[in-house]
Amino acid sequence: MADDSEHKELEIQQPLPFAFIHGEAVLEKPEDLYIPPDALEVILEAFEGPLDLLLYLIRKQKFDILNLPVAQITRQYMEYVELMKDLNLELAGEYLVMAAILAEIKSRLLLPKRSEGDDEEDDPRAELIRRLREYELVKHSAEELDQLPREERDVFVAAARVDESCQPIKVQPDVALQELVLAFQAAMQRASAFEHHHITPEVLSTRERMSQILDLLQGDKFMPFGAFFSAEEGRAGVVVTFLAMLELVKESMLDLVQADAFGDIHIRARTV
Amino acid sequence: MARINKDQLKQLVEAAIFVADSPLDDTALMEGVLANWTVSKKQLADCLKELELDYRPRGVQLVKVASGYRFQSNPALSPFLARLWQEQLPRYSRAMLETLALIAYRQPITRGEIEQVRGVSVSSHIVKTLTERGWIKVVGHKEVPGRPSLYGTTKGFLDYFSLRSLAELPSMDAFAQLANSTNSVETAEGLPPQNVKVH
Amino acid sequence: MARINKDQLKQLVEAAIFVADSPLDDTALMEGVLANWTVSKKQLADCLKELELDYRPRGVQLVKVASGYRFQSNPALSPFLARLWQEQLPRYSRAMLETLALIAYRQPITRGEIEQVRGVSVSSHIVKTLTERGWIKVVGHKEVPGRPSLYGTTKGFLDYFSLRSLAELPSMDAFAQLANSTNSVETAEGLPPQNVKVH
Repeated sequence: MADDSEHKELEIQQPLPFAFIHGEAVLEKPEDLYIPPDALEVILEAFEGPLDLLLYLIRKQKFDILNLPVAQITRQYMEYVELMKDLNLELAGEYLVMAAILAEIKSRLLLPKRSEGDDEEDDPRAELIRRLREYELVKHSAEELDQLPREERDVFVAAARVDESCQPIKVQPDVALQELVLAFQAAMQRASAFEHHHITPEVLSTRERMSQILDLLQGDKFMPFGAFFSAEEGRAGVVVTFLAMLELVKESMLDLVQADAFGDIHIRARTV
Repeated sequence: MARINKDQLKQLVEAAIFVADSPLDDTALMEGVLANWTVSKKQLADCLKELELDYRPRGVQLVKVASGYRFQSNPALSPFLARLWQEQLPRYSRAMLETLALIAYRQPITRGEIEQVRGVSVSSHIVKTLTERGWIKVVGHKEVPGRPSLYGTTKGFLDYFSLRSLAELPSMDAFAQLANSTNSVETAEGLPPQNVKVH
Repeated sequence: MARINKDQLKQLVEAAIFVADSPLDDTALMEGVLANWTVSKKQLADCLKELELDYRPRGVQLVKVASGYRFQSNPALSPFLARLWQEQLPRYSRAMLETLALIAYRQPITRGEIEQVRGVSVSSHIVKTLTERGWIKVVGHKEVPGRPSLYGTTKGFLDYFSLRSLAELPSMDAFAQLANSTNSVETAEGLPPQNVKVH
């Protein structure tokens, strides 16, 4: 019965063949210390290190981890290590370090206790037991992590394509008014024409009006002079519009036509 | 081969089309995810028809394209979904800012006139970018050989800079002050001069 | 801001989650596709709940993972869906899983600390692979000689395993208990370095 339950436990932890020897699956780790020599390397590789090997030996012998029989475990462990050495396997340093730790614990247990009491702090096994328990938890957690549903194996992310009418939004860069002003200043200075371009607010509004007038005069159609003036703008507006028109005429961009004396004046953009 | 019921078939076909990297056609479905089941062409066609109907009122829809079936978003949602791929465009170059400034201060102005002041040619890209942003537009043509376009700023330009009219653009008098405070302005805006790239 | 009716909201949220390149959380939805609409947190939560219910009997399902909502295939269908990909599933070695588990449960943790617990050295290959998969990242440096990197897990790790937070990891309680009962970190560090530094 004991064998059976142990068998089950091993199978749950290791559902896959433990190792292949001469093409045959070995379904569990070796029953006792006897290991077929050609399997040793494979078996050694199946352990994640000395703690894993120790855990295996402890579980195998059904020892209570909290009451670790260091002498027996050390003997078994050392026999494995000796076997590895005999076979000239490249033995990871970690296994030798663990052997040294076990030997030290064993020798300290042989020394007479300095005082009475069962103080765990004085038990040379305490640190090893703590490490074994911690490693066992890590090992268990890694197995649980492996069982979690995961992408690529258990779940696949569902996605739809965005319709092709969807164009990515482009966020335009911000421009500060100062940047604009400084850019103008820089351009004018570079042109060495700074002193020839006295830009005043009046001229600017005239220039703005020039653009507006041209914009209204699309094509070569004539528009009545009066259409460019509105009472709401007041006297200043009238002056700006008039100055803009004069400027446009001066720059040969505008034709002013008066058919009769005192007749309506018509305006159009000049064409060649 | 095992039988599969209608609901299971629908689930499997639906999931397959959703998770596949590219559209799946009848053959891909039959020989792929349905390979272990007995499914007739008619059953598959009915299943796809039902899925198409199921998704018609939803945000994504089953469509058939050249290489098979795929789910894609309802076209009506495109303007909103666009926000998922928002892209920050790089800051404007010095050439761009100077061109804009010259158009603002010296409008109506031709490209040739801007080039005269700047001493270098103005790339079509700059004019295009500023036009697309809705800041400048062609307001007329200068009656000289070639009838070059005359550029001016738009109402959108004034709105962006919170100006009621161009008259509110800082005047030359203000330049001197600005020039004095240039360093502090640049620092405050986190704009070391090398950030203003010349293309 | 404009109002959006319930059906439109559902369509938009559904489509956005389907077409987005990565999971979307409440904030991403609110500040992204829903930015132009007046939508309360409650309305969004109700909408997501309804979508979750709508899809429950379907082939794909709405799930919440660490970085937000996404649609994913019903796990029952995976054996069939796996046929869509020719490549072998990535397999993870025990060494990699144990390293990942330690980083997940005991973060932030240095490579040296992982080696102390596992009793063997951690290969650079493992750290590199886990980093490249986007599952772990350097979250800081421990203020001890050599300033070793401290590793933690990412949202991408939680997403991959369909977890919303680290608290959903199995055995989280067992780790907390062990840490409390033994002050494990301090004791482990008290070990002479030669215990684990033999390569």
